[in-house]
Amino acid sequence: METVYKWLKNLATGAPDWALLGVAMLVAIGFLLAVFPGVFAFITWAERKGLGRIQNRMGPNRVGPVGLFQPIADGLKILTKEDIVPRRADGFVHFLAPVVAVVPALLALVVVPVGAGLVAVNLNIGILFAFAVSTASVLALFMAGWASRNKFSLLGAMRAVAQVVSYEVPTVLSAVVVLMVVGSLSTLDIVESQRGWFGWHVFKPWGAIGFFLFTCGALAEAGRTPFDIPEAESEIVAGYHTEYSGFKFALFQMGEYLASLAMMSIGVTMFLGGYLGPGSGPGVLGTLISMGWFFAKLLAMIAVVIWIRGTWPRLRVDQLLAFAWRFLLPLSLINIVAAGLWHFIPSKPVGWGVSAALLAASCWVLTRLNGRAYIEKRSYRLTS
Amino acid sequence: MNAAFWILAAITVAGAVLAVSQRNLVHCLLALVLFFLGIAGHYFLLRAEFLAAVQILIYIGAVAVLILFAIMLTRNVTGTEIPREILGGKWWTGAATAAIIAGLLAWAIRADRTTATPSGAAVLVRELGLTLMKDWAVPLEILAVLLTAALIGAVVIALEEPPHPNPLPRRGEGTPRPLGERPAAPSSAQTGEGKSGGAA
Amino acid sequence: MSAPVVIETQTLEVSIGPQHPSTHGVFRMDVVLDGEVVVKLKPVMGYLHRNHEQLAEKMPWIASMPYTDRLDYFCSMSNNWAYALAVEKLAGIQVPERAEYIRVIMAELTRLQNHAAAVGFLLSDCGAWFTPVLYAFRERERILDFFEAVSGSRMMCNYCRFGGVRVDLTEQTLAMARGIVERFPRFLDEFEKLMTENEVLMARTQRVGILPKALAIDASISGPMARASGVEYDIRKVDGYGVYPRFEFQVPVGETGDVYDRYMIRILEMRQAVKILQQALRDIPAGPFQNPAVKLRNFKIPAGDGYGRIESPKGELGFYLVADAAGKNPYRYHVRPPSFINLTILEDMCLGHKVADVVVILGSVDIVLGEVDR
Amino acid sequence: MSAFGKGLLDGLRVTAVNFFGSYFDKGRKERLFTYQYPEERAPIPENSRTFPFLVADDPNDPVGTIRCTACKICEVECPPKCIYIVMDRDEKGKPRQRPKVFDIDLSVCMQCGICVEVCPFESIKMDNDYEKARYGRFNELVEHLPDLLKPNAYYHRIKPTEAAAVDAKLKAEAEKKAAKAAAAAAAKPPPKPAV
Repeated sequence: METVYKWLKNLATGAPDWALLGVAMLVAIGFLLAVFPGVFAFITWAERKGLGRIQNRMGPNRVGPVGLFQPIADGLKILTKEDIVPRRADGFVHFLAPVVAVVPALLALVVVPVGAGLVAVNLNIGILFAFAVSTASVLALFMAGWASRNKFSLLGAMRAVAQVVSYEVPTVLSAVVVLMVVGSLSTLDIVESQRGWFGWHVFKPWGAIGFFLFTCGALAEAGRTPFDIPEAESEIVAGYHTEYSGFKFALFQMGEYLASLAMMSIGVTMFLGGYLGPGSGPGVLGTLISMGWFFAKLLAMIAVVIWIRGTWPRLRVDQLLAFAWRFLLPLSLINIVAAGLWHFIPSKPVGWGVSAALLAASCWVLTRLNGRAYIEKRSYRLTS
Repeated sequence: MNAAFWILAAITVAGAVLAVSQRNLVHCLLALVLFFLGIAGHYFLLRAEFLAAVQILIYIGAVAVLILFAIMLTRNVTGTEIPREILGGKWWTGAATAAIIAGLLAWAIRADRTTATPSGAAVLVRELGLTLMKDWAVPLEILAVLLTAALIGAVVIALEEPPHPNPLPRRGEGTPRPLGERPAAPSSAQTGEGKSGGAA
Repeated sequence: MSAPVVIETQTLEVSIGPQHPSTHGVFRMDVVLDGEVVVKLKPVMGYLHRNHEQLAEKMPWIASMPYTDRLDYFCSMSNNWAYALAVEKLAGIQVPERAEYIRVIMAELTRLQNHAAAVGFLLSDCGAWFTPVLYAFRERERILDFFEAVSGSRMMCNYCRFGGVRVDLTEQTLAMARGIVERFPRFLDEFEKLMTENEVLMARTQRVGILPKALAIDASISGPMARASGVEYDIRKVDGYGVYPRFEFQVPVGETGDVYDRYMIRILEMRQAVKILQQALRDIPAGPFQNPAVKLRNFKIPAGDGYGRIESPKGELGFYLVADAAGKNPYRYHVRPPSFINLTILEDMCLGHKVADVVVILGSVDIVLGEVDR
Repeated sequence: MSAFGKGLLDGLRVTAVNFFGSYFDKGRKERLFTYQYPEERAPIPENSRTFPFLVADDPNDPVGTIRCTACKICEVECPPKCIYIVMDRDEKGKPRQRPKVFDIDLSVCMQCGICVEVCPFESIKMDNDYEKARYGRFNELVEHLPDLLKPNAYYHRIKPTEAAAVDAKLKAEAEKKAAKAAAAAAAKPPPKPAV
């Protein structure tokens, strides 16, 4: 917003300040509303196509070149669908839930810098704001599940609440590491701190573990495989949005995808250097390149998410929660210690080594403690 | 005192009133969330963005969800109408309490001589952190120890191995019947290493 | 630690099915849940009842053959064989050697495609988003193409006849079968790499839905389910019907009897089936493929009763037939459907587990509702 | 324990191989095994069967040269009883050895092919046309005699080997019949008919 504001000020000197500010605000909001739903439409296509190819299918290929217009066709179809509300549903809450699902996701995107200096609102508490609003999405899930008066929905809602609450903790703790080292909550500061050769936080031991923790948490909060139990289609039909159809269903889908986009964007910002990359910098060209870098990283993360969805089974509820409380949470606490060591040991190689060793050892211990409960080696007799 | 304040105030008050007047527990909760949001909006208005974010994170993300859990665990989840008797016609007691508290607060604000006007610039998180770490270090540490103890306790409870869900068969635990047509004995029972279990 | 606080909670009665993504057809489970834990489960069957047995008693013997295709519509070839075997036992019909080999080839190919699809669906129930199913279907497609080339139909084969089979295998179709058998181990390797050692899968399926050996025997569970529980029972070995005694193969047996064991037993059985197929395709003799003495029309059977059973991919599939003096149609016609009997044990396996486990356990039973409800 | 996660990574490798492999899938349907239906059709094997049809020898006079003699064997043997036959009779009520009505209810037919197997006159055969969708469930799905009649050339086109074998058999039978007739004409005791 500020970039647009400065740019407008140079362009139209003399115009009243509030008008410039208003225009800049509109441009920033319009950009968000145009780009991220666009990306959402694109990734629905990419997901279907990618899953198709993974599964030896073609994926959508009828509407437009290689099926690219499929999201438009889907949208049109879903808009013309009948909107069904169960008779005994709580009408108002049922109506409100999809809206509540979309808004926090969009709000979280507000603080993400998509290019050099391109952030809709540069809050000095950026990351905290993003986490804060994204927690509100759990309410939407619960509202939907509860208002539908469907037992599958209710089960889905319960699972969603339990899951989001559990994964909130390691996710935030994994972010704390970055905030600690950078010393700022502002997303722009966080990105700028990652300048330099291999400066991305993911290339540091605590960053790698933090990125892993954050990705797990993000997958869980966005309800993606292998943590997609709130809407596990083979178990509880469609979870909390079982009773939604038509546009409300589309809103849920959008909210869900936007939430995962928001989490991924924050992940890119915090660990993958955000918009940084060769060629990004000030000036129009540099800004465009930096945007390109940001979206390239975002899409790479989404590709991995799709890839995982096409490959792994999902965990069970108790295993999921156990994974959060017994593996991710201790690891994230240790990660904070490791980052502190890294930060305060003056000699970098020594700090590197110490924190890496600490993390590796704790990973090993934790997997050993946890893995045995569930997994055992089997052998089979072959008789004649 | 601008329009934003009045709108937010209206939302906050409406949320508060709805939260105590609704008869459906979940509706109450949602109204409460509205109220929290209104408060967060006020913090934003006062340029206390950090406080606003924390308000959302803790009150909506944690407290409301905690209440949700309570509702889901204790009450009839599918039909959460609470009977009117809980209010029991004693609403005026509550109203009187509210009035007294409001009066006390108003008096306190009027009597307060310190002029804590918003400074214009946002309160920097760094300053907040430094204040907490310097001036309030001891209470903070006590709190931290308390919370860490709680966290460790939670982890310990979670680490406790639940009994494996292995239901006992209800029908027959009897000895296996000999199968009539089975050949004399499995002649060459050999142990084949199945493709299994890399990790254990 | 102290005893956990018991909170009085409302149990939730959920009807899973008859329209549900993972009940494998129109099957319903009345599940009573305490939170997510199953405290009661009642299987409700019969949504696909088609009166198969009664219909068969009103029809000529041969006319039931196409209906047996529709019992377990994944394995019509072995259903055909079981019915033909029962009639042949009853009427004392000799089957030419080539026909026996053809039947073995068909039955083992059926086993391959059924097991591939079954483990695929099981993994899909675990939440692996259709990838294993579609890999399995890729191979199954080839087998079905082969069935179509031989019998004319992909699933409703209607292939066996009393005293033989309907159509001979030509050199061309035999080459097709050899191609499938050659490819299949590669698919199995890929599939195992995809899933067998997947930690998530192991966590999901190990020690879930345990069926103890004694209970498996008492409830007359058969097929891969019984073998996963450690029951060494395979009708191909026990009865030695057809030409199975000539082939060298082994029967995999599990120990724990949980879902993972059932999964692994199916995988290992596919490997053994490939072995049998290699031998059968190598040794198949020339000769007639149909006993010329058996007429198709006005087929009569001397009075008596007979029970023919085979090891179908799902378990012991048996046909009990009684012929009266007229002998024109069955006096009594009874099917012992493996998936129906394997399903009776569902509640015992599911109690105490989560909802998510119920669908996985159901998937591991490998039911086909056409057979359960008949 | 160092192997923890190996299975997960192996799985990812398999799916990645399949993902990229599907782009190098040359015509052999090695990975992308689906047919893009209206443009691309699966090859139909010769044995493939869908619904029955009636063979007529002369395409110009299908009703006159129909092989069916309205013997009603298929009607009796059909397991779901989807065939309905009325024999054609002339004005005096004398049977004409051909069907007046021959209906097959496609909604009942289960494509088993038993009618083909029992037919002694090689007159009913299995088609392999699978595009039989109709805009109705009742009368639209009943095929009458004109719909069912297809010339022998069509049979040869869809199932060349089978049709050739049938033709050879019919020819041999006709020759045998002719020989028998000739023999009968030569006033000899008739030999036992061959089965």
